[in-house]
Order: sequence, then structure tokens, then C-alpha cells
Amino acid sequence: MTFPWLTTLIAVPALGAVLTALVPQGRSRLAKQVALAFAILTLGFAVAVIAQFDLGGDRFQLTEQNEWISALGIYWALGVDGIGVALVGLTAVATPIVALAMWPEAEESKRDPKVYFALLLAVEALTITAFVAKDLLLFYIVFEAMLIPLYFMIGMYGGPQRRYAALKFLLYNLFGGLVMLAAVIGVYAESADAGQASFLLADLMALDIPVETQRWLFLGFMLAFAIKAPLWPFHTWLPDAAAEATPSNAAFLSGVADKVGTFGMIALAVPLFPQAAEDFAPVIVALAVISIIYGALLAIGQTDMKRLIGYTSISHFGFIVLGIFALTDRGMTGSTFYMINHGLSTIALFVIVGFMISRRQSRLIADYGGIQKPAPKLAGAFLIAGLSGLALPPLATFLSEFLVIVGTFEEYRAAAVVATLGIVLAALYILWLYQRTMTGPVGEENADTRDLGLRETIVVAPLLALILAVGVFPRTVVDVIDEGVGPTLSDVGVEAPDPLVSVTDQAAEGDEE
Amino acid sequence: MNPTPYLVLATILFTLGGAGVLLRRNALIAFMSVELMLNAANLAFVTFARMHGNIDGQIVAFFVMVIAAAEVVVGLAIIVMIFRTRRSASVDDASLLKL
Amino acid sequence: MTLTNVVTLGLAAQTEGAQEVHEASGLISTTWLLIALPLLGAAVLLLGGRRLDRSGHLIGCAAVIGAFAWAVVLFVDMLSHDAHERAFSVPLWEWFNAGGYEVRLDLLLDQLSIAFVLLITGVGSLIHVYSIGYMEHDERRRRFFGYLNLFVAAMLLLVLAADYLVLFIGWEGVGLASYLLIGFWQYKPSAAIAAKKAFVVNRVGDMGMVLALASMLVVFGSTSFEIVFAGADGAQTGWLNTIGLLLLLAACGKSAQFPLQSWLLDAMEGPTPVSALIHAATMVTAGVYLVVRSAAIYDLAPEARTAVILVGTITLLMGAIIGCAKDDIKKALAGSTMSQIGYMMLAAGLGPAGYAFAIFHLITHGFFKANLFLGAGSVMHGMNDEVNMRRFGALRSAMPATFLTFAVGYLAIIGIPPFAGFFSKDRIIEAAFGDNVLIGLCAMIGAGVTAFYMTRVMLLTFFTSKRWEDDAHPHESPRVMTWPLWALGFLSVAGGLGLLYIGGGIVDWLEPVTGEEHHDLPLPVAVLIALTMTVVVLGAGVAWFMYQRRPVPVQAPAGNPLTVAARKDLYGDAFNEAVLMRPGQYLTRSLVYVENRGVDGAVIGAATAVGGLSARWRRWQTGFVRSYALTMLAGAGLIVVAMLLVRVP
Amino acid sequence: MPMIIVLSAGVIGVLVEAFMPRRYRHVTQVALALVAFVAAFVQILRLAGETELIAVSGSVAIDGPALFLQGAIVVLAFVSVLFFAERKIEAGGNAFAPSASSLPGSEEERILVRDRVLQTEVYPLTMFSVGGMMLFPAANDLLVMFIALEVLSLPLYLLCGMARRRRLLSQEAALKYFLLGAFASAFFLFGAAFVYGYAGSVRLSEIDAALTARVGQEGLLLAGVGLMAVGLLFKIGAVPFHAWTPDVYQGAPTQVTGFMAACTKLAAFGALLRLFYVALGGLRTDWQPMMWAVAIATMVVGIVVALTQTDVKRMLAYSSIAHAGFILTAFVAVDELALSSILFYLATYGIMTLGAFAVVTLVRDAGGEATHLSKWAGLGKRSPILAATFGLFLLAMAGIPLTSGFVGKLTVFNAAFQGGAMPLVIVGVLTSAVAAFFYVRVIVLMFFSEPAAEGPTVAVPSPWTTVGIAVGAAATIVLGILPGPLLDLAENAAVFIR
Repeated sequence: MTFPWLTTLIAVPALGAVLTALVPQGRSRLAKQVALAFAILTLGFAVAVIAQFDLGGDRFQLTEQNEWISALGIYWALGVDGIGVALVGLTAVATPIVALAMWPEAEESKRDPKVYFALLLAVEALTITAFVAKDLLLFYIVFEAMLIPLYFMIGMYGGPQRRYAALKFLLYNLFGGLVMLAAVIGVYAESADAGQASFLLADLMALDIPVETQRWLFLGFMLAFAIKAPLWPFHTWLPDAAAEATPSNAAFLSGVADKVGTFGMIALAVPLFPQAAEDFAPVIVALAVISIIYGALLAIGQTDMKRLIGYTSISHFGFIVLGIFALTDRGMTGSTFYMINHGLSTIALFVIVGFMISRRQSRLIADYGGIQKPAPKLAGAFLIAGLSGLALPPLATFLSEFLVIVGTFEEYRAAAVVATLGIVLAALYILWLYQRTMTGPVGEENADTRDLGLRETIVVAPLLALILAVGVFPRTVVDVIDEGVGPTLSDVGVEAPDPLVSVTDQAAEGDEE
Repeated sequence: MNPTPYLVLATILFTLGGAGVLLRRNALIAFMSVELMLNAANLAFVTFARMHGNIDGQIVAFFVMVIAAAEVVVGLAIIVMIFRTRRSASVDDASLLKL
Repeated sequence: MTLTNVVTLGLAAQTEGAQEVHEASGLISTTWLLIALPLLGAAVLLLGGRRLDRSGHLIGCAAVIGAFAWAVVLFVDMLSHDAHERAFSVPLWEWFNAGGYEVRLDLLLDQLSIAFVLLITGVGSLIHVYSIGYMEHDERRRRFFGYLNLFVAAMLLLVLAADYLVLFIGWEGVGLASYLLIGFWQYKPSAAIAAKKAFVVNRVGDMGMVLALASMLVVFGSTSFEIVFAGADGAQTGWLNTIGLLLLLAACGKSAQFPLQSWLLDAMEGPTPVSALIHAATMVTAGVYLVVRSAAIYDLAPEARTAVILVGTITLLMGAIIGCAKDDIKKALAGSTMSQIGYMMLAAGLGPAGYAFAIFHLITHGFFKANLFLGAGSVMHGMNDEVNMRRFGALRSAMPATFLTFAVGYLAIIGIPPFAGFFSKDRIIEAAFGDNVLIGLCAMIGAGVTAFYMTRVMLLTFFTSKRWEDDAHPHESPRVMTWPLWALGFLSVAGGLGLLYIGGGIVDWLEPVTGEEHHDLPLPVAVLIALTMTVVVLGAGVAWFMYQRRPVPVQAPAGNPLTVAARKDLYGDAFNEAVLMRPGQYLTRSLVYVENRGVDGAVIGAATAVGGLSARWRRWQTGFVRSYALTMLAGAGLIVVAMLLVRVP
Repeated sequence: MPMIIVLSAGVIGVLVEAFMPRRYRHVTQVALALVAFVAAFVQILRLAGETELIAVSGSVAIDGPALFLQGAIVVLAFVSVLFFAERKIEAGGNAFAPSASSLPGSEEERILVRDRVLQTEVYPLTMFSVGGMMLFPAANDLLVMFIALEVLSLPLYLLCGMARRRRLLSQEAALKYFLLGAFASAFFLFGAAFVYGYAGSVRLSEIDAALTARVGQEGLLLAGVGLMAVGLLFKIGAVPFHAWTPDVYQGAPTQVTGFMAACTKLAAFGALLRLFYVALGGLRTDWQPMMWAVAIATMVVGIVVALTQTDVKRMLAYSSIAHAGFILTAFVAVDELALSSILFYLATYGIMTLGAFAVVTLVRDAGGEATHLSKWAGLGKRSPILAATFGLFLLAMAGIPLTSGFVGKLTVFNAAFQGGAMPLVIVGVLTSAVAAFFYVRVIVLMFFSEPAAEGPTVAVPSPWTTVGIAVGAAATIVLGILPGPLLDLAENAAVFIR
């Protein structure tokens, strides 16, 4: 038997969560160190997993399959494709960074920090499981279970309105999740009708579900994912959660955990219900475009920095969803790539804003101004993170946004054109935020703003470096993602369209002559 | 034999019992009404036993009587307990638990 | 198919002698150094921290001068090849390949790009040197040079890219540098706002770029120059027009052409060397480069070309008119820049007949406008950063070097032979007449207006009477600033002649890239030149009458409606504000309201409704046992009735 | 026969009550009860190995569902008795009034309290009740079913009235439960008479045969079935026969509430299943619409009203109503899948309910248990482990994955879906989403709120209670992660003997 890499990858942070929780009360520093060590260890395993991913190999690799609940046909089935491995990488990279960024946050909330860190590792384990699950119910279980630790992280450690935000977060997502449960059962019932009741994705994808049924089930899945992702008009939980959660928690939430929603669209909703996905694609594309514009406009209208970034995420998730449901190779590759990049850039933005908040104890934009002078490094980091938020080449976000637009343009011209407005609005909300906080005369209350410290630099530098490096050398990442997108789309029966004018054809003809 | 009159009687008794529970405030009388309902059922059982020509229904009727007696014991215990505490046997007085 | 193969660079349809692109070997394959040097400079300066504060400017200059030197070496090397074998591809690495869409980070060095490279690095070097003096007292000078280097690197990537997407990296890179440099004095809110405005307006243009790229991908399956140009032949005109118009939108953004012109005047908030390098000599001409580079598309897209001509013509008049009314010397020059780029745009829109002239004018404009801006900077340097020309006057004696070089630039821009501007601008006017008399007339009138406003600038600054502020003590700038002025002055004098006649001239040099085409002129060339000169002299004369013959008030007079309009940038900002900003703000505000009350409110409302239901249903639990019994009895009744009446069909 | 063991233990308990000196009574009674349960459980295991049989000349069916439920009831009752026997949290006494007949607030009561007199009658009563509960799902004819109903109910009525604190409420609960219970069983009996009138027999299998033969008057049958359904739906707390549940759950001693909520529901559902599946399966097209309506009403009313509850016991009562609704969704499917899923659900539900009520007993202030929700604010800070355990039970009730509640919900909804009751599933998931609100609200209170200045204290219970709660919590998690064995067991047990 081969080494169960993926199970280990899940087990390590889970174990870390338990051990962190077991650290005796009052030894918070030790708890943090344990948590960080396990996060880094997980990163190590993730690197090992990524290294073993064989480009050009099987679609799903490192697969494991064991019966879990045989009475219901549920399996502990894991495996990664290109999309999964990329997102696992994101999760593993993000966790130690976020852990380090949240170092002082728990103290600020006057609660036991070990719980906070243990919950973070628990979320990491669940998120990774979601990205590698090859069993529908396994996915569903972690999809839902993830809400609980996140709920506690928001509710216990967040800002003054945290109870409201946490409750809203949980209820929205639980609502979507429960509706999805009905659809999950529906799929299962289909497989039971087909003879072998099973939750194994491989079995379910082989089903030939009637179109009418597909539509209902697809809607059930999409509701959950659209709430999680979040797509307009199911988004209103996110700004509250983003504003009230601690900055690094908000970073992990919208940067990593919410990707499970868009991942679910790619890995479940589309391949399980290809016909329905095609039927509903125009509607979802429309919602995605609305999200892009709506999120951006609302971001412009915000007065609270974290809320603003929350709305930018809605806009960006709009792009991700748009690329997925354009149902083109470039669009979907771009979307998956976008998930990674949005993760990195949103985390960067949130943690930097967190650093600002930790200095000034205010989330309000109006309380800042001229920070650039006393804290140039902070401002610089903020600017770079912001620029990646507005998708400036060659930062990684650019390429993904571009691919999404290009991929959408192939199928939905109008949608792509409107979505392009998003890049103007993005410039507006980011640069206006920068202008209001970092530039201008520095007020007395901000004159002594500390610049980035060592810990903070260690948090921010790898993120920004990664964003730049992936942008300049995106090839491997894109290849890996493309590897997963191709088969997904061929499940749906989509093939890359030929260009209208093919130079190679002409050249070939020329040769013949 | 024609069971209908008996059944009608049983139903009337049952309804009277039900009405008694609903209308009377005194716990004892409400309880008696319940007993009346049980006896209406007994009557029905006996009638049907007679109709079908087997004794199952009559056996049931006997058992029900026994059980009704046990119920009386328990019921009176509870009502007496309440009466001693509250000096009232009105079921409407016992309405602290609500909403 | 990659650039490593030898393919035709697609102008095959219309131009003879389309040239082949060769894979670079030898010296040429080190083209990447051109970008790497300033990029490295930027990285070192920006990441190096305070310890480089004292030497930063030198590193910055060294990087650019090194790049310039290397560009000269490459240029000389190119000369050793045949005229039609001077296009080289320099492969670097495959950027990505997504679903069959492959983009390679390759460079293309050909006659067009080397011309730009030399301009960028050459003028760039001079401006870097000038900045040593200009920024001497700024504590963030190191950072300034870092940004400048970053700009040079990005601009070089822009002109050396062999793929539209790679070009776009440079495109956005210069946008970023421009943003950083306009807002360099961040503590000034006006600078920060101007920087943001420049970036955002450019982003509107970028929309066009992105959509043009998307269209190319649909049509050609690629964005690399070679595939797009080779395929343009077989593409539908509708698509080509679309792509052409979208690229024009992008060009409008970057080159401050109508209707995206509004940012350029505000961009003068940046330090003057920035205005000279980025907002006059190089970056703003990127739009022209884009159009010329896309010749293969525009050649086959007549409507798009007409649009380019129209945009160019409108902008050249607009810019000139705005330039007439500005009292801020930099803004007057900025209006002039708009106007001159309008000329280039117009020329580029003329197709093969005008491409080379567009580039020609672009380069000479780079010389004399950099000269003028640096001169203006020198004046400001000596006048406590005063920019209001009504506070200048009679400075020629106080700043002789500045005056002389500025005067040369002045003569060049208004097109007095044999100064540089004469040759390039006159060619454009000729070509415009060759295309359409009306356009030609507009171009000619523009020349007259140019003469008017430049004479006005000249007179208000160096002649007329002193109108200085009390504490002004005008003095000549240090040598580190005047030397670049002399150099640029020399180029303003000799650049035109040199480019036109040395070694066959720039037109022949560019011909393999741009093609060549001649239209019949409605009038003989000599007549046209004479007419143009007459208009120019007329314009200058009017200015002389208005400003030299009468005293210049320190306070600007009310002026006629046209002046008022021109002072307000012909209501460009007012239009933007009324049509875009105000409604946008209103939209944003109302959306926030809708979000809180509507979208979120719907959810919360539903929750409240359920809560209300709960509170109402709760009252069923009265606590009276008899009412419970009643509900049971009713329930029993319902169930019995249901049992008797309803069954699954 | 396991029931005989339990009932005999009850009789012995009465004798102990009569003859054993007071000092030893408590310990004897507890030991007797526990031993009896263990013995009964062993007997159940033995029976489970054998072929199914119908005992007592056909009146009692010992088959898979019966044994499964009996086993579950015995286990839950065992734990309940552990909670009954808790003596540490009430200084010098257990949860029950020293003498039920003493007047609240009287001198007599004060003396009894002072003397630390222990109420021991509860144990024989519990044993009888458990015996009735075990008989209920095994009853193979209507008479035995009625007898079992009464045997399980009558002791419960009494147990409800025996609270040590807040005796007025407790007595009121007993009265209400008694009156309404008797009322409901009258309906059951009257319905049984009608069905007997139709079929000519009270034996379930013969009723089934009569249905197939289609003899007799249809109307009689249908009315009879409806009336019987009233009696049974009352016991499971389905709407509109739920009104007693919140009042009684709140008023009864919390240990009794837990016992009642867990075990009665199991027994009543067992009887409901047997009656409708075995005897009336042939009539399903007639009763399914009615059950659909009841299921929907039960879910909706239970959950909506629970939203605004302020008393934790009442909230759990409404929650138990809602859970009955969830189970009913599968109930209407009438197949083995439904049966096995309900069995599983009942078992897991019983565990978490028992555990949740046990936690409630530990949160106390001067007046006894602090059941008002506002007093639970900040409990997570004061007693994180207890709060976490309660949170776990709540999350399980909300059906969050990795708890047994999720698997239960999954299985019943799956059964309902496959049985064609998709609309019920949709109502089920939607109400579950709403339900999450009030479960989570308590968690918000416990963990995210600052503790009130004069908040309740958390009593330190005896090891028995601790173990009981811990086992419940562990089972809730284990059955959430590895439900396989229990699911298999339920699946294997899901065949009624006819």
C-alpha cells in the first residue's frame, strides 16, 4: 500500500488542532508555537503532495479509497486533480501566514488564544479535505462542518458586532448547506435508482440523470455554493463577517475557506449536472456580472476598510464565478487561477489593514490619512497588495482576471464587456482607499504610526513575493490547473473553440501549394 | 343484531366525555369525563365483539376497566396533591406553565 | 508555431517587401539587458532602504545610461544587417499556456522598437541626470529614481514586447510608474488625487485593451504579433474594425486623446522631470506606438482608421485651444503635448502614408517637448516652484541657458525650419492634405494655434515685464540641470534634419515595419509649406500683439467664452463630473442604501417575519389545559375528516 | 423476556419500598434498577441472536425493531437512572421532592428536607414505565398496545409531579400531562374499537389481512385509524397534539424530562411504526396525506415557536416536537429504508436529548436550575467544558455534520426522498435552517456574551452524572463520524415480523 499522502495532509493539521487545544491554559505562547509549527508542517506535506503531482498523469492522483459508512455507500475517498492540488497549495501556504498574522489578535479580544489557533488548524484540515474529497458526502460533511469553527472564530474573537456577524454567517451558509443536503440526497437517490447506492463521485458522475432532475439538483447545489462564494444576491453575510471578524480571520475566511464554494461549482455542480449547468449558465453569468459591478460599486461607497475589502471580494468572486460558468477552458482555468491569486491578495490586504487597525484601533477610513509618511513600508506593502487587488500586470491576479474575461468573451460577449468595467471600478476603490488612508497631510494622531515590524514583514513579504513570482512565472501553476480543467470541461462536453482565423492552417495550405 | 344504535350511543357518550373535558373546570369532573370516554370505547368494543361473534372485544373491555381503575388511582393522587397545594381543583388555576 | 520560426510579419497584403523576423543571435539576443538594467536599478533602489539614500540617484542614472549605451550598441549591430533583415525575436520564456492560448515572454527588436528604445533611454538618461539637480533637496530622491527606473523598464518592455499581452504588462507598468510619480508628493492631496485620476482614466482605456485582446483571441487564437498580423489578412473586416477601435480606446487612455484626455493636465502635479519624461516625451506616446505597431490591423480596418484620424484631429485642436488659455506653464505645455500627440495620432490614422511621420514627429516631439518641460522646470526651480506665467516675465537675462534652450524648443515646436518640428509636423500636414482637405486644414489651423500659444508662453516667461512675487530671486539652475537642456536643445535643432536625411532617414528606416504609401496632394508641396508657414507666423504675430504690446495683468482677465472654456479644459472635467462622477456617486450611495435596506433588508425582513410568526403562535400555548384539549379535539376531528376524505390518488 | 425482568424489578422495588429501612432504600433501589437494566440488556442481546418470535400467544412480537428499540430504551433508561440518582447537586438530596405528598412550603416538607429524606419511589415507578415502554413497540395487538401505553404513561404522570424545587409547576405539569394523556388514550381506545369493529380482531396481522380482504365498513376503519393516530401522535408530540409537551417538559423534574423525552419518543414511535406498517400498511394511501400534513405542521410549528422561547427546557421541548416532525418525513415512506433510518434517528436523538437535559440540571442558581436562557449568557467562559458539551448536543440537534444528528437527518431525509416525499424533505431542510437559529442562539449566548454579574453556578456533579454526560457526548460524536455499526444494526433490525 502506498503512503496515504492526502490523509496525512488532513491528519496533520487536525492533530495540530487537537494538540493546540490541549496546551494548558495560560501558556498561550506555547499554543501559538505549536499551531504555527503544525501549520508549517502541513505546508511541508502539501509541498510533498504538489511535488508528486504528475503533470500529464491521471486526472486524479494520490487517490485513496476506503469504505467509511458502508450502509450508505459513503467512502473516505480522496484524490487531487490539478484544480484541487492548486487549492491545497493555497490553503497550506495561507495558514501559517495567517497564523503568524493573528499572533496578537486573540489577546486583543481578551480570550484564550489557544482556542483561536486550534480552530484555525481545524478549518485548515476541513478545507483541505473539501479540496481533495472524492466522495460527495465527505465533501458535504466538511463543507458544513467548516462553518462551526469559523463561526466560533468570528463570534468569539471579532469586533463589537461579532455576534450578529457570526450568526448571520452561520445561518446563511447553513441555509444553503441544508438546501444542498436535499440535493445531495437527490443525487444519492438517483444512484440508488441506478442500482448501486453510492456517494462516490466517480459513481455519481457516471450517472445519467434526467435533465429535469438535474436542474433541481443543480439549483440545490448552486444555492449553497453561491452563498458560500458569495454571489449576488446571497452575499450580504460577507461584508458583515469581513468587518467584524479579526483581520486575519477575515483573510482566511474570504481568502481560503470561501474558495470551497467556487471549488464546489467546478468540481461538483458542473460535472455532476452538465446539462443543467449549461442551461443555467446564462443566468449565473448574469448574476456574476452583477456581483462584479455591484460589489465594486459598494466597495467604493464604504467607510469601513474591512467592509470595503469584503465588498471587493464579492466583486472578485463575481469574476471567479463568471469564468467558471462561461464554460470555456480559458475561463475556468482563469477562475481557478483567480481563486489562488485572490486568496493571496485578499489575505495580504486584510492582514495589512489589520496591522493598521492594530495601530490605530479603528476600522474607519476617515481616521487615517498620510500614513505613507510615518510608515512608508506599510504603505508600500498596502499599495502592492492593492495593486494586486486591482489586477495590475504582472502581478498574478492580472493574468487570472484577464483569462476570465477572455474566456467569457468567447461565449458571452456582453457579459465580458460589462465585466471589464470591473477593472475600472477596481482601480477606483483601491486607489481611492489608498489615497484616503495613505496620502495627504498626516494628522497628529497618525504621525507616530509604527512602520512594519519584523513579524509583520515576515507575514506580508512572502505573500507579495508570491503574488509577483506567480505572476511572472505562472506557467507551472497554469499548466497544473489546466490539467484539471480540461477533463472537467470535457465532462460537460465543451471543447476549446478554434480561432476564426487560423494562421497554422494558412501556413499548412501555403505549404501544400 | 344491528350494532348501529349501540355505536351511536357509544359515540354520544364519547362526545359527552370529550365535551366534559373541554367544558368543566373541575379537575375531578374532567377526569370523570375521560373515564366516560373510556367506557364509551368499552361499549363499542363489546358491541363489536357481539357483532363479530368473538370475545376479543369483551376481553379488551375487561382490561380497560382494570386500567381505568389504575388510572383513577394515579389521577386522584395527582388531583388530590394539586388540591392540597392550591386549595382548588380547578384546572384553569393551574396555568403557570405557558407560552 | 513560435517566433523561433521564421515567419512573415504580416503586412503582406498591402506593403511590399514585408520583412522576416529572425531569431536573435549574438549581441541582439542580449536585448533583455535593456529592460533588466533599469528593472534591477528600480529593485535595488526601492528595496535597498535608507542606506542607498546618498548614492541612489547615481545608481538610477547608471542603470538608464547603461541601457542607453547598450541600445546604441544594439542599434549599431542592427545597422550591420540588411535593411529588410533587421527584425529579431529574442525568446525569453514561455509565460503560460491556458487551454491552447500560449503566451511567450519574448521580445521583438526591430526598426520601430529600436527607435523607441533609443528615444526612451536617450531622453530618459538626460532627464535622469537633470533630476539629480531638480530633486536634490527632496528627502525621497532615492525613491524618485527608483520609480523613474521602473518607468523606463516598463516602457522598454512595452516597446519591445512581441505579444500584445506582454505589451500590456509594460503598458500597465508605465501606468503604475506614472501613478507613483504623479503622486510623488503624496502629502499634497491634489497630487494624490491627480495620480488616482490618471490611473483610473487609463483604466478606462485598458478596458479597450483587454477587450481587444479578447477579440484577438477569438479571431486569431493568439495575441502574439506574428500570428495576429499574419492572420489579419483572413479576418473579417468587422472584427478588425472592432479590434482597431478597441485598441484606439486603449491608445486614447494612455495618450490622453479625446475623450480620455482629462487626466493629463492634472498629471502636471508630478515633479517636472516626470512631466517631461512621462507626460511629454515617452509614455503618452505609447498610444501612437500601439496604433503604428498594429498597422497590419489598421491597414485592413478603414473605419477604425477614420476613427483614429478623427480622434487625432479633435485632440490636436482641443489641446491647442486649451494650451492657449492656461496660465500655468506646465499646463500650457501639457495642452501642447495633447495637441502634438493628436498630430501623431492623425498621422498614424492615415495608414502607411503616415505611420513613419507619426513616429518621426513622435521622436522630434520627444526631443523638443522634453526640452521645453525641463526648461519650464528650470524656470520653476529658479522661481520658488512658481508655475503661474503671469508671475514670470523678462527672465531671459536671469536664466540665459534656460532661455536659449527653451527658445530652440519653441522654434522647433512651432515648426520653424530648420528646427526639428518643422520637418516632422510639416510632413504630417502634407499627409493629412493627401488624405482629406478638411483634415489637412484642421492640422494647419492647429499649427497656427500652436504658434500662438507657444509664443504666448515664450513671451510671458522670458519677455514682457517682470511680474515676480516679492520673494522671487530668479537664478540659473545648476549645471547638472542645464547640460541636459543643452543636449536636448541640440537635438531640437538638429534632430529633424538628422533623422530625415542621415543614412536614408527615419522614413526609410521604418519602412520595413510601417510600409510606405503616397497620396496625391491637392496642392504642390511648396504651396502647402508656404501656407503653413504663413499660418504659423500669423499665430505667433497675434500672440505678440496680445502679450508683448500690451501689459500683462497679474490677475487673469475674465476673457471671452472660448478662453473661459479653454481654461476649464473645454469642460472635459465638468463633463466627466456631470455625466460620470456625480451619477456614479449617486449610484454608489443609493446602492449602499439598497444593499442595507433592500438585499440585506429582505433577508432580515424575512427573519423578522418568522420571528413575528413565532411570537404569535407562541400565544397558542395559553397554559389552560382545556384549550389544549380543545386543540387536540379539533386536531382529531381534522385527522378523522382527512382520513375519510383524502387519499393518495 | 427482558420486559419481565424490568417489570419484576419494579415489583421488587415496591417491596423494597415497603420493607427496606429508609437508610438503605436509595442505594438498593438504584442498584436494583441498574442491575435489572443490565440483565434486560443482556437478555435483549441474547434474543437478538435468535430468530424472531411472537410470544404470549401472539400478542407480543419480538422482532428486529422491537429489540432495537428495547435495547435503546434500556440503555437510555440506565443512564437516566444514573441521573436520577444524582445527589450532589441538590445538597443532600436528589431531584425529587422528599415526599410527594407533603405540601409545598409546609413544615412537613422543611423537616423532610432538613432530615435529608430521600425520595425512592421514583425508581419502581421508572421501572414500570420502562417496562411499558419496552412493551409498547413490541405490542402485536391493539389491546397490548393500549396496556403498554397506560403502563408507560401512568408512572410518568406521577414522576412529572415530583420535582424537589418549583413544586407548583411540577404538579401542574403532572396534572396537565395526566389529563391530556388520559384524554388521548381515550381517543386511541375508541379508535381501536372501531378498527376492531372493522376487522373483527385486535391482532395486527389479522387487521392487515382484513384490509387485504376489504371486508367491513371502510368508514369505520378510517375513523378508527384516525382516532388511534391521535393517541400515538400525542405521545410523540406531533402537532396538533403537542400542546402538552412544552408545559410538561418545563414543569417536570429535568431528569424526568430527559428520560421522558428520550425514551417515550422511542417507544411511541416504535408503536406508531408497528401499527401503521404492520397492520395498516395496506391502507397507506389513505393515511399518508394525513401524515404528510402532520409532519409538515409538526416541523413548522415546532421550529417556529421554538425561535422565541426564553426557557431552555421549553426550547428543547419544541425542538423535540420538531424532531418528531423530521422523523415523520421518513415515516410516510413505508419501507425498510424508512424503518432503519427512523430506528437510527431515534437512537441518536435519544442520546443527545438525554445528554442535553442532563446538562441543564447542572446549571443552577439559588432557586434551583437556572433554565432561563438569559442566565446562560457567558457560560462558555465560566465553564467551557460544560458549555462545549451542551453546544455539541445543540449542534447535533441542528444536524451539523460530524455529529450523530447529521447522520440521522441524512438517513431520514434520504428515506423520505427515496420514498417519494421530496416536498417533505424540502420543508425539512428549510425548517432545519431556521432551527439552526435557535440552537445557535444559545451557543452565541454561552460563548460570545459576557457573563452576567449574578449568573448561575455550575454544580459539580457526581461521577455518575459526569460519566453519563460524557458518554452521551462521546456517542454523539462517534455516531457522527463512524455511524457504520449502528446503521448496520438498524438496517438489519428493520424488518417487522407479521
